[in-house]
Amino acid sequence: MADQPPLSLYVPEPAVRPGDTPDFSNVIIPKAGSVDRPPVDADPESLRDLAFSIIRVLNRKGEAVGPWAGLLTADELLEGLKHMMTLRAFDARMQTAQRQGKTSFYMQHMGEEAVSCAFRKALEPGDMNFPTYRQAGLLIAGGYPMVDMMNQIYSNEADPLKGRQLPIMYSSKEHGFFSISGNLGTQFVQAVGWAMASAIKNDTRIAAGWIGDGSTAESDFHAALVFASTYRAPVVLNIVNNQWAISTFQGIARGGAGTFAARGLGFGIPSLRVDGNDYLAVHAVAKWAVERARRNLGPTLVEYVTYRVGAHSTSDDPSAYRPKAESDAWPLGDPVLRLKNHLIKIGAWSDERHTQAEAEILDTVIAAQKEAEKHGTLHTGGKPSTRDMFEGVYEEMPPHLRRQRQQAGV
Amino acid sequence: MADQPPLSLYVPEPAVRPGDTPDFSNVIIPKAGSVDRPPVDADPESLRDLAFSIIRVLNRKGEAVGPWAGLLTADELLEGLKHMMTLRAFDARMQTAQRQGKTSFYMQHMGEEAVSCAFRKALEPGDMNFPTYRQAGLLIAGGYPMVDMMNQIYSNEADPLKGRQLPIMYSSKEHGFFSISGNLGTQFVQAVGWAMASAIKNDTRIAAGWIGDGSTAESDFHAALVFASTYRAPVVLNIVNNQWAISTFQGIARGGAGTFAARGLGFGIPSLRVDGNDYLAVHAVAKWAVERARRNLGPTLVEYVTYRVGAHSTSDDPSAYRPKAESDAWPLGDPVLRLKNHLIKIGAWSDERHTQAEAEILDTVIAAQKEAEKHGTLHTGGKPSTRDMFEGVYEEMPPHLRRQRQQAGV
Amino acid sequence: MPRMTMIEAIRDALDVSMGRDEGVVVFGEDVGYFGGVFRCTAGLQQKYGRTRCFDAPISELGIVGTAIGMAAYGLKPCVEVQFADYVYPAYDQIVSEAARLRYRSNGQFTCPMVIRMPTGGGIFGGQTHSQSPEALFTHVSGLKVVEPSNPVDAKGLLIAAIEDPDPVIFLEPKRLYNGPFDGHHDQPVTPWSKHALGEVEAGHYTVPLGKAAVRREGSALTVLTYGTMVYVAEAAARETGIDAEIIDLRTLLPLDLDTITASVRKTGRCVVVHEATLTSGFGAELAALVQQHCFYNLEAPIARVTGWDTPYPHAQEWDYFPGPVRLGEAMREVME
Amino acid sequence: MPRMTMIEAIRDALDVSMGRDEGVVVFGEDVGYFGGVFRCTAGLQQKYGRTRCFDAPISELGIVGTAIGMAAYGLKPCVEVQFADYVYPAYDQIVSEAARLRYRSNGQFTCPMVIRMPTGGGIFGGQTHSQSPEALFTHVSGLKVVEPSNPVDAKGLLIAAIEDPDPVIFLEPKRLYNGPFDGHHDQPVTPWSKHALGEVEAGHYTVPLGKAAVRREGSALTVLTYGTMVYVAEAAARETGIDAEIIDLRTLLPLDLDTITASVRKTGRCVVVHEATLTSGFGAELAALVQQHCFYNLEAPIARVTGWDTPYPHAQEWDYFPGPVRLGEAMREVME
Ligand SMILES: Cc1ncc(C[n+]2csc(CCOP(=O)(O)OP(=O)(O)O)c2C)c(N)n1
Ligand SMILES: Cc1ncc(C[n+]2csc(CCOP(=O)(O)OP(=O)(O)O)c2C)c(N)n1
Ligand SMILES: [Mg+2]
Ligand SMILES: [Mg+2]
Repeated sequence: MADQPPLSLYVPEPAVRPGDTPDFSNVIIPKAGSVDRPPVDADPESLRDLAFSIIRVLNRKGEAVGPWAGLLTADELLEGLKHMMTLRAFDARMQTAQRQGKTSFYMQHMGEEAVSCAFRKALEPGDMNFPTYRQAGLLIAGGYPMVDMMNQIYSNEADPLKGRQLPIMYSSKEHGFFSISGNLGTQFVQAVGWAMASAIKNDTRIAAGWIGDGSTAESDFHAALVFASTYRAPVVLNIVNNQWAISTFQGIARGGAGTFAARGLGFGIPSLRVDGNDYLAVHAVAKWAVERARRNLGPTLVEYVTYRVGAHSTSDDPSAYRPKAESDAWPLGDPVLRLKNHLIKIGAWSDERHTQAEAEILDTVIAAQKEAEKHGTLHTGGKPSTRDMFEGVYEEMPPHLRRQRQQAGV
Repeated sequence: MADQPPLSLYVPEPAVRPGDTPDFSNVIIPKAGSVDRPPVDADPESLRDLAFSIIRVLNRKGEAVGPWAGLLTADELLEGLKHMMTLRAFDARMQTAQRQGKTSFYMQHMGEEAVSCAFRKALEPGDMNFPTYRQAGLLIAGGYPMVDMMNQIYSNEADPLKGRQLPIMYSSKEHGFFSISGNLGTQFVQAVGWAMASAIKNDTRIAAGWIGDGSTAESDFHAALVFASTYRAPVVLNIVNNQWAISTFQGIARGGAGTFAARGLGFGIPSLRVDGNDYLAVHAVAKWAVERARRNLGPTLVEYVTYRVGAHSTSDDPSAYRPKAESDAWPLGDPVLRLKNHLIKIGAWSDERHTQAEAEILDTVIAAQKEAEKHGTLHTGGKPSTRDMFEGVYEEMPPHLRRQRQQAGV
Repeated sequence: MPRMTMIEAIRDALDVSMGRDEGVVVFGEDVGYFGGVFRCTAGLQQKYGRTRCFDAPISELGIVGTAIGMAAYGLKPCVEVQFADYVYPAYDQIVSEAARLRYRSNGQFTCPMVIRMPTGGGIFGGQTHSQSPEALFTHVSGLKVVEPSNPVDAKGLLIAAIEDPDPVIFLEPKRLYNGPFDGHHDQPVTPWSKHALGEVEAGHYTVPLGKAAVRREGSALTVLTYGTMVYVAEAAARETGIDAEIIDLRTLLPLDLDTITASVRKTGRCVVVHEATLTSGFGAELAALVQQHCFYNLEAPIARVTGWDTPYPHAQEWDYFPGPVRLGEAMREVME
Repeated sequence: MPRMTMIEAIRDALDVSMGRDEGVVVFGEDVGYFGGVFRCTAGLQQKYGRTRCFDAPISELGIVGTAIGMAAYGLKPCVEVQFADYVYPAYDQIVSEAARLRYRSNGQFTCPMVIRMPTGGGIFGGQTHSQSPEALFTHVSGLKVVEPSNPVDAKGLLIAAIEDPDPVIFLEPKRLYNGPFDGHHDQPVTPWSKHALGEVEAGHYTVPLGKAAVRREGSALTVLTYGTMVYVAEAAARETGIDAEIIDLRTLLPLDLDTITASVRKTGRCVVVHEATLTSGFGAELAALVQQHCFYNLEAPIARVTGWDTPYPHAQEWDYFPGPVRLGEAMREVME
């Protein structure tokens, strides 16, 4: 091999870094309304193109166009707008509460509100989500009380999880929201198992798994696809591609594939990409995938193309690894603004009503916050007990834990 | 959801089971010579069809046809035939030796000899294989002494691995054969790491990973594809699809995907399927993939379509889960016979010479076996020492192991 | 009473459980049509159908991960990992998920699940068919860890494990599948049909988790052990003539500390025996507990007789395996 | 001498190692451009280029699996797992592969590799940012396990670990990154710049693996500990007035048994302290060894002061954390 030029390692890098001008020219955005809407029982092979395009409904003029439009009434859209606005207001308050030392940690949804809020409305009672930490919209849109979310965030005496979990790692069986794990990816395959169980029991309920772009590299992602594909599990497998995994751009996880949705094709799983900042598109695609699952046609993989506008978490500062103005340049816009504009366009909404709604929502969030703070915040006021720490490791406390609890004097 | 028909779980089953008539009518076999041979630097997207077809060179008449033919001289082919015949004879002797109690365990290659024997000839000295337990052809075709293989199988005093490893878990750095792991899948991703290292060091050596159809379900397979795709590692990723994983047919691991090669497409990795029972086709595809790696064009995924004619191992009896005559019905024939017929067709071989070669090879194998047995077999004669058991856990033996060795009185 | 091997007893436990509770599902590699490489699930697919007993892809992560989802749904999955040596790909799902689900959701979601796996050596299986990883599970809060040593217990403990509301690691000493192997590898093993603990009650019964069994009463020293080593200990007691009290722990987590301390307080001497490697093995926990709770009764240091701190070798299997000779020597030393 | 935090000392160790040996490569999640979520690798990509320090996909399995391949090739990868709580997906690669490669290939292939990971609690990180999984590695033959407690050791041990010919698990007590936290969470922590062990030699030096350090000489009892608990022990000694000898183990595997036994033979009393859960924690191994080797010197049972056998809670962090009060009580009891 003496005449062989040497090898070299390729390490992908984003097009721009702090100091550079944001550049999304490589992101190809098809026109709203331009992607077909095939029947849910179409041959997966025939759906291949859907993994490489982006399904969009709202165009630049705020109109809902194309075959994926027309599923929601103005009232339903208004409700969706309010859910997103609520989530945003909630995020802002909790982010501040964390800065004020009322809790240890927070993660916000800025820019991604449409994904979880719109998806939730495609589900039926009894269906189960296996969410990551960035889908609180499932709870907001699912009617879970905000004050309970805050109690959890504050780890206070009313925390439904007794102070055991990191803030925002909510859990509500009743609201179809599986206990969040801090370990990335693990729940993607559990969603498949839950869905298999529903099929084994000849139930009608379906499951939805959630994962981030970066986390698709984890092993659980593969196991989920293998099992979902083999047993045709009634599950919707959602990838939220918000372009970043902490400081790591999506090119590292995606490698040479054109898209994350493409991963599903190697398993014969119908795989769709959708504009994650378009409430109508998210909802329409979710409906389609949920119907496939419900009709026992098997799993669907959905990639939501969106952008993480805020920091990864309260422990992170993105200006260290990406241009400050990058989020402004993001070509799919802001989900709240886009839905607002659409509602104005169809005459169901106005700037004034929006401002008023904003104020009302803020009041509701503040009221919930006051209520929650009565029960304490992380370092002050009511807190879960030391006994709570020892309970619930097992259904029945075994002798060694009883001894330890005694030793702790509680 | 009251009006919703219930879900049900789909569990894939092979078309036939013991007692049924073997049926491979669902296996679509393209004509030899019918699949294109694109340039190695072709756009991966343009290679998509190669993941769903089967590259074949030898046709039913024993002719080498099409764009993948013509790479090997008659002498080289003859050498390949002898490698395969040697592996087959070796297998038969060792299988019998296990039955005679000379060792604890054996695994044979019957029907799959072409895959590892032909692949080996596409490599250069210094390249590294990360094999499974069913690629001993890499050693035979790579010139590793048969007697050393047998010493390892017998765990005798001359065992290069000092009795520490299960039979057939060979290791030879010099022959580009990485230490086999009994844990499925683990080495697929290590091959990628080795290849990345070669690229980091601006070396010219490449790596080859090996995995079975069933084992593609393991997490390591996914990690390998993610890393290989992201860093464009100079590695050939080989899937040996021999239709079975112990008692489990390939439909369980493959799920709804058309082929195993299709898995690679979701990563933008060129993915080819090849007739694994066709020495010429295997070699040609291996050459192509190795050249891609060597030219720093990145990874290639190759699926070898073959059939495991024998039992999974000496611990297994396949008549419990598949029709006895299934292997006779396998439409891609026998690799030894096919190459033999080709060599006869081109006038480089004859039935007589074949019979004579068979006898010579048997003699060589028997001679090696006699030589090996001088050093002992598992339960009789020379054996590795108890000291060998304590050595090599670390480069330098730490105090606690020294204490234990003393305690053991050695 | 029917006589059963340990394999038959395990199969019977699965059969009884599947028959009583439609929520019990059984899957794993080669577990469905074929009935498992050790035949523990043979016949179950035929009897209960393909959606209750089926083959899984070769992904221990996927097997355990989907089982967790099923358990959270309300089923009672009992999955097989083909050899304990292959459990590691599922380790994250077990440690981070199964073990923590009840706690972190404050009981909203639970994980009633059993993971069965053949464990231990003595079959010339080399380093990937011989491991005893129990200590990697006893360190994990939220798990229960069970290891039977005979057909009667295997059936009763497995039914109890399946009915338990929490995740259970169920280790089956494969060297005992067909008879009570005592470490004398050059001698034939009595089949279970000739052993009292091979007489297995038909139908449903349980052996409670968390309770040890005294296999041999004695006054000279206490042997704490489980699985295959129970018979090695019996042989060593027989051969040394030392009047050992042999305790078969059966459940390692939660541990039956009362039975242990009562015995050591009586005998004043203790030997801990397992096949797993020494350092940070479960024997360390046993020794730590015994010295803590019986300090003033102990007349000699607690000895540990275990596999060496090396991978499980192939050719040197019997040098590695802590057999009756090695154990006997340790017992004699502790008696001095 | 330069004063460094533990983060700076670790970064310096990587810098020195990369500068001396071109084979040293560093990668992991967020490790490249950004320099790691704890900033331990900041500046290394800029200095050594993208092929020697780079971001990895979020796959601990892939990070460790590729590192094993690189080590077998001849490089010396030093990879980061973002939190020790996230090591489990890589557990199979570590246990079945890295730890066994030299042995099973009879030295043909080796695995000189370091896996760094922040460990321990005290930062309100909840159950997935607080774990101390060291005992899950000390049970694995073929691994070395290291945990420094200060900048001087962190640098010297990390360089030694990178130069070691075998795989090393390198646990970094994250609560010590910025100062010697002693468990008094309501009081400010002294920064490393004000601590003697924050004075870190420039350039290359090593602290040998397998050697403990006596942090405080004493005659009344021996405290065996490592990581954050070293300072908790110092505080407890100060506050109880008990003349404790405090041993900072630094390397858990292989263990410096000589230093341990010498001390316990002198003091006759022993307390073992760690943050990990009690059952099958590394403290069990320490207690088992001490009672075995120092039985006739012991005047009281060895006590273990550890995290409770529950997942690491969020709100109850300080009830869980074995602080100086709890340790002080145990020390008093052992002195009785
Ligand atoms: C197993 C595991 N590894 C690493 C981490 C640390 N971590 C937390 S979030 C994160 C990035 C996840 O990125 P992505 O999946 O894209 O989700 P996003 O935060 O963008 O929603 C990382 C690496 C973790 N929580 N779990
Ligand atoms: C991690 C792991 N799980 C399970 C096994 C047990 N096992 C050994 S071979 C095998 C089947 C492998 O099938 P395949 O990958 O198709 O390879 P083949 O034997 O057909 O060559 C199984 C399940 C193992 N060795 N390692
Ligand atoms: Mg992301
Ligand atoms: Mg196979």
